[in-house]
Amino acid sequence: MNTLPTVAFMRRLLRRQLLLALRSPVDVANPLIFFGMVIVLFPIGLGPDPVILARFAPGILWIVALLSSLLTSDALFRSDFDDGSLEQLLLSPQPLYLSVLSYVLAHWLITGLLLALMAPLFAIMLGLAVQAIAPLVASLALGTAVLSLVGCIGASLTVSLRRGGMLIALLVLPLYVPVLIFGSAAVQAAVDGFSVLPYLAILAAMLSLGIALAPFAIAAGLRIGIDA
Amino acid sequence: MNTLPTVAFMRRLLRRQLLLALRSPVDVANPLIFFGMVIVLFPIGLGPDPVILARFAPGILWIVALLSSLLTSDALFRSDFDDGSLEQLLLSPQPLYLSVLSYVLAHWLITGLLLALMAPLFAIMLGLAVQAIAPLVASLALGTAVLSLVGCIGASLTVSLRRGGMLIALLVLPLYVPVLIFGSAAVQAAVDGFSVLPYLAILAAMLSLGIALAPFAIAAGLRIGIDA
Amino acid sequence: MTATPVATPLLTATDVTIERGGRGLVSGLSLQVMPGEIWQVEGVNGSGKTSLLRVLSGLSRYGYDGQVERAVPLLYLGHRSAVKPLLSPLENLRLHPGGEGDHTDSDIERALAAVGLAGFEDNLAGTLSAGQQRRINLARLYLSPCPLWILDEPFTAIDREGVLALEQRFAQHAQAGGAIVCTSHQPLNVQASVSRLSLDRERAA
Amino acid sequence: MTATPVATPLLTATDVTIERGGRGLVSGLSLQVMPGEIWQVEGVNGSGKTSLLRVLSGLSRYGYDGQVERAVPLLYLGHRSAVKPLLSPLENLRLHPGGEGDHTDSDIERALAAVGLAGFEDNLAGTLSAGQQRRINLARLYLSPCPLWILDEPFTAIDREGVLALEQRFAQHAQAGGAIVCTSHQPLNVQASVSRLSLDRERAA
Amino acid sequence: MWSFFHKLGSPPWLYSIAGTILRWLLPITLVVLVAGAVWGLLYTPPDFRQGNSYRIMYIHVPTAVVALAGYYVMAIAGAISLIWRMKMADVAMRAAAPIGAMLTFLALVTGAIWGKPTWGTWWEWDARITSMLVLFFLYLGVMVLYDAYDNKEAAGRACAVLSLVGTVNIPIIYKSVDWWYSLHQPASIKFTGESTIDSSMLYPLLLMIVAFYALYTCCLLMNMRTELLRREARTGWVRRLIVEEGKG
Ligand code: HEM
Ligand SMILES: Nc1ncnc2c1ncn2[C@@H]1O[C@H](COP(=O)(O)OP(=O)(O)OP(=O)(O)O)[C@@H](O)[C@H]1O
Ligand SMILES: Nc1ncnc2c1ncn2[C@@H]1O[C@H](COP(=O)(O)OP(=O)(O)OP(=O)(O)O)[C@@H](O)[C@H]1O
Ligand SMILES: [Mg+2]
Ligand SMILES: [Mg+2]
Repeated sequence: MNTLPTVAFMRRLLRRQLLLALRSPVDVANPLIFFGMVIVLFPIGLGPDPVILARFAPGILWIVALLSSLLTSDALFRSDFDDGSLEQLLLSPQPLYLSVLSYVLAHWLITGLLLALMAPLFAIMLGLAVQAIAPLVASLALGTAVLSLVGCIGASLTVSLRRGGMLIALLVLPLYVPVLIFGSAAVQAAVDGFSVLPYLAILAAMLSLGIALAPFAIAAGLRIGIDA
Repeated sequence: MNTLPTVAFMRRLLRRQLLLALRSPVDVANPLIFFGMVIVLFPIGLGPDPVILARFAPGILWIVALLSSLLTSDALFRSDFDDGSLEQLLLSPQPLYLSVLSYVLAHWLITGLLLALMAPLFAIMLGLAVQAIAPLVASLALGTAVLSLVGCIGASLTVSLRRGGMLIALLVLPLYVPVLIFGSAAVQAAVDGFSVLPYLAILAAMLSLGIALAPFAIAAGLRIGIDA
Repeated sequence: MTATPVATPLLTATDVTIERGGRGLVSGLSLQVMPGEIWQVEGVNGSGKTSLLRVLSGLSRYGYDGQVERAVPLLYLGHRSAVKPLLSPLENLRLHPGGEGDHTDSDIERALAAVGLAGFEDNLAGTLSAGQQRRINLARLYLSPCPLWILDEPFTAIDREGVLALEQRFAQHAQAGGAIVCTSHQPLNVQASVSRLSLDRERAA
Repeated sequence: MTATPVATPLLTATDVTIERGGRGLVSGLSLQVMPGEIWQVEGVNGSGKTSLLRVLSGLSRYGYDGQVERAVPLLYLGHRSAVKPLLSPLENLRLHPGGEGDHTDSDIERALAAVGLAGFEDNLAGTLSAGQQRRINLARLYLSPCPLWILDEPFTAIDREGVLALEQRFAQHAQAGGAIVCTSHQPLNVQASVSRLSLDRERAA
Repeated sequence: MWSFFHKLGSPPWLYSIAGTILRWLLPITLVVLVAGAVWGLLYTPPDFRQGNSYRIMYIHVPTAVVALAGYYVMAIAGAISLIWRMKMADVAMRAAAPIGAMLTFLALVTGAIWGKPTWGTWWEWDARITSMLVLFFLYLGVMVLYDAYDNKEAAGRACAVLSLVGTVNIPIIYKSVDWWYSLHQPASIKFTGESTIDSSMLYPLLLMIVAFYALYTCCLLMNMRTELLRREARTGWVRRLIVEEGKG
């Protein structure tokens, strides 16, 4: 039997997810648009005082990025579950740990990375200090990767539930808290002129921990979902 | 033929939606939990200073209520579309305008009204002034009804798109803006000791307009979705 | 039935042409469905049966040429079966969004028994097997007062006895003056004359 | 095939008992699937065919008693067909999450032609008809290197010619030393001996 | 040792041993609880700053402490059920979640009630309070996830995964929230008890903490017995049990 090398399979899955995303470009743009629109809501809801907005920009940007990531992670496995692709993935002879990493990577590329790259635009609109923009991008890029890992755990645990829509929020938001704290602290530190490296190092540590452990939880969650 | 009276049919649809919601009580609790959890994110993201939080409380509460309503409206017609129930609804001899109103009413009861009733708890946690709590509940109850109407328009327009998840946000958030403005202004007025009646009157006017017009848009959106 | 002077067609399609994705599926089809008739629409996969049935039932309102007139209320059962996994079979029918008739619970129970779901009335539909879920939908054939049925592969996932029972119901409905337009990849064994409409010919043309 | 001294079973089930929702579906079933065998699992709707197949394929890992041993990689095709509407048939197979073999595009095109989808390779699967979508999935029967197939109602929504072609493929697979466990509500017309396993008897017992 | 492990896996044995333990533990718990409460509420001097309102501490602190420990009980049970496939661990986890959530809720409510006279507000975004709230959501998540699954076996395993993920995160959450709070200029409010607690107040407090641990164990065992009966409702030993109870 000409079995498929695992790396080729991971690349195949990644290509599949990216292709699916590109086929409905709306979906790629959506988290960005959501990000932008919710950020626009803040001046409307909180009042347009530029000093206040600038002061809270790190927190606002991070909260909204977190919501964007949360809302997209729900759909990550759902359509694959509904149409039976997930059964096929679980039956496949390839190691599930790595397959699942491909999914997470695709999710991060489509939402986290794009968000991080778009964030400077909105940061400027909110009046974030210029020296904080690079740390914002770096912290978002690292932090959203952790969010993707954690979000995928939530997605895998709720995939077989019929209307999981917001249940995932309950499962996942408490776990997002540390990322939010260190992410927004990094940006705040940059605004205040302190070094951001310690914060980024902590985010990177969380990421390594996540990459090492989360796929096990995701794989277990998917197996449970298929069985239920 | 013993045709069904329209009012009986509306009641049937309403009962159906409520029963479906109660069958997965998680789904009823979820917008509330989401509301609570996202509100917790704000102090974490913005810092725990009670004065600042109290000052932003009206805006924060309204933005989060709006997001809760938005995120639940997406699912409103989707499962009915996926399993073919929507085809049956469109073929039914009953007036679609009224059927659609039942859906909106169910959505409001399950999310908007419950949110309004739960809001005082979170308002206290954010340190909102006591005299603003009753206006908060009233403005949320009225305003979320408008949000439900508008959200259903978005849901009907995106129902046939495969992963509409966030596209609806794009369509609907701009229309939410007036509600957000008057809703949070009502609460702010109460905090500042002014009369809230003008704001509530405007929200009520929006609601009447919405009830009169939105069902047409929703019905048209559903017909288009089925055809696509 | 009382004697009607001239039977009027329940469904009239005049010169219907359907094209999808640049492929002509149906061209210039004219069809009159009279009371008592059973029409079986045939064709290979992708020949346009579903597309035609959706046009006939009025679900597709654009994307075709020609006229379709529906003289009576109709019942359409499609590939997707409008069954809510979180409701029991009984509730599914009691709260059905079709809204074409007012049925008592005992009516519904009788219909469920007729499709072999006696004993499953109160299980959640989501826990039933594929065929049982389709049967919930088919129970509407024993409930609906609509004279015209448009059925898209009603026998999908149904076992042999189930198919026999449905075929009997078809004959009964035709005898009572109703009409049926249906698709199926298996031949229909109905105690009534079945007119066939093949879409393959059209496509070849 | 080269002469093998003793044929080993591809799948062995020992004393399998399945219960769902308080109903016993399968009790004490023992089964050996040898190379070259075709098993048809029969039973009325809700008799437990799907449940059994999911246990045999390893998708259900809990909720049953007994042992199941799978000696070789297997291909499972279920009620849901793992087809992405936003990908073309070609892409669906090229990027399939099953990941059991490495196929070139021309392999895939040949398989698609074999299931009658020549000419549709590059249409989005979502625009194809119900039967055509099922066929995309069935193309894996022409691609997969797995010797053991577990198929849950593979003929759903497939037209008559399509069924004939699949039955030929079944015979060919069995001849080549593969084995098949499948369910179908229609009798199988295969040029090979088909063993039947009826679940109705079990339930009655 | 092995046989003990084996016995733990047997529902009837667990049911009866839990019953035996309860018969002893429950009265002792009640005695300690009453003793601690009486001592704390009646026989301690009023606080020089807070007067009598501080006495709610005798409920607040034990609930908070036990609520935290309860999460680890739940997670360990979850780990056992995942790794050794032991159904009884599953039962224990299921039984632990609502008790933990209830205790967390009580800690929050008593804290809020205490906050009103001491701080003048019901709620304060203090580090420990915030992380307690997050803990409450973690508990809620486990309970809601359990209810969301129709198949209770799957529900048990899903919750086990979730609570394990939670254990990795709880220390991180605590550390980060603590740290978050010190990053922002701390508000003027501090827990009064922290260093100044007098030994006359401390001993009844310790007694109450012990009592709450015992109470937790009792509730856990009782919940487990109910859950066992519900799961094994159709097996022989439960039927026999019902018959015996009926006779006795
Ligand atoms: C909703 C509000 C509150 C919550 C959620 C809360 C939560 C907690 C938690 C989690 C602990 C820690 C247990 C441990 O260290 O293991 C604790 C201990 C304590 N709390 Fe609260 N608390 C609240 C309000 C208050 C208030 C208003 C006071 C008094 C002014 C107070 C006084 C204490 C004291 C004295 C202790 C124990 C001593 C210590 O460990 O430092 N708490 N509380
Ligand atoms: N999660 C569940 N809870 C309760 N009952 C279930 C569950 N899953 C399956 N069942 C029951 O098990 C029975 C067998 O289901 P299964 O899908 O195996 O049948 P099947 O033989 O494949 O039927 P079909 O021919 O309709 O596909 C059904 O009666 C169904 O009600
Ligand atoms: N939205 C669309 N865009 C492009 N092509 C379409 C679209 N909808 C349908 N088609 C094409 O129309 C053809 C007929 O589809 P239809 O579903 O009517 O077939 P069918 O006869 O019902 O087949 P089956 O027996 O498989 O159910 C298919 O070849 C399909 O590719
Ligand atoms: Mg069709
Ligand atoms: Mg089946």
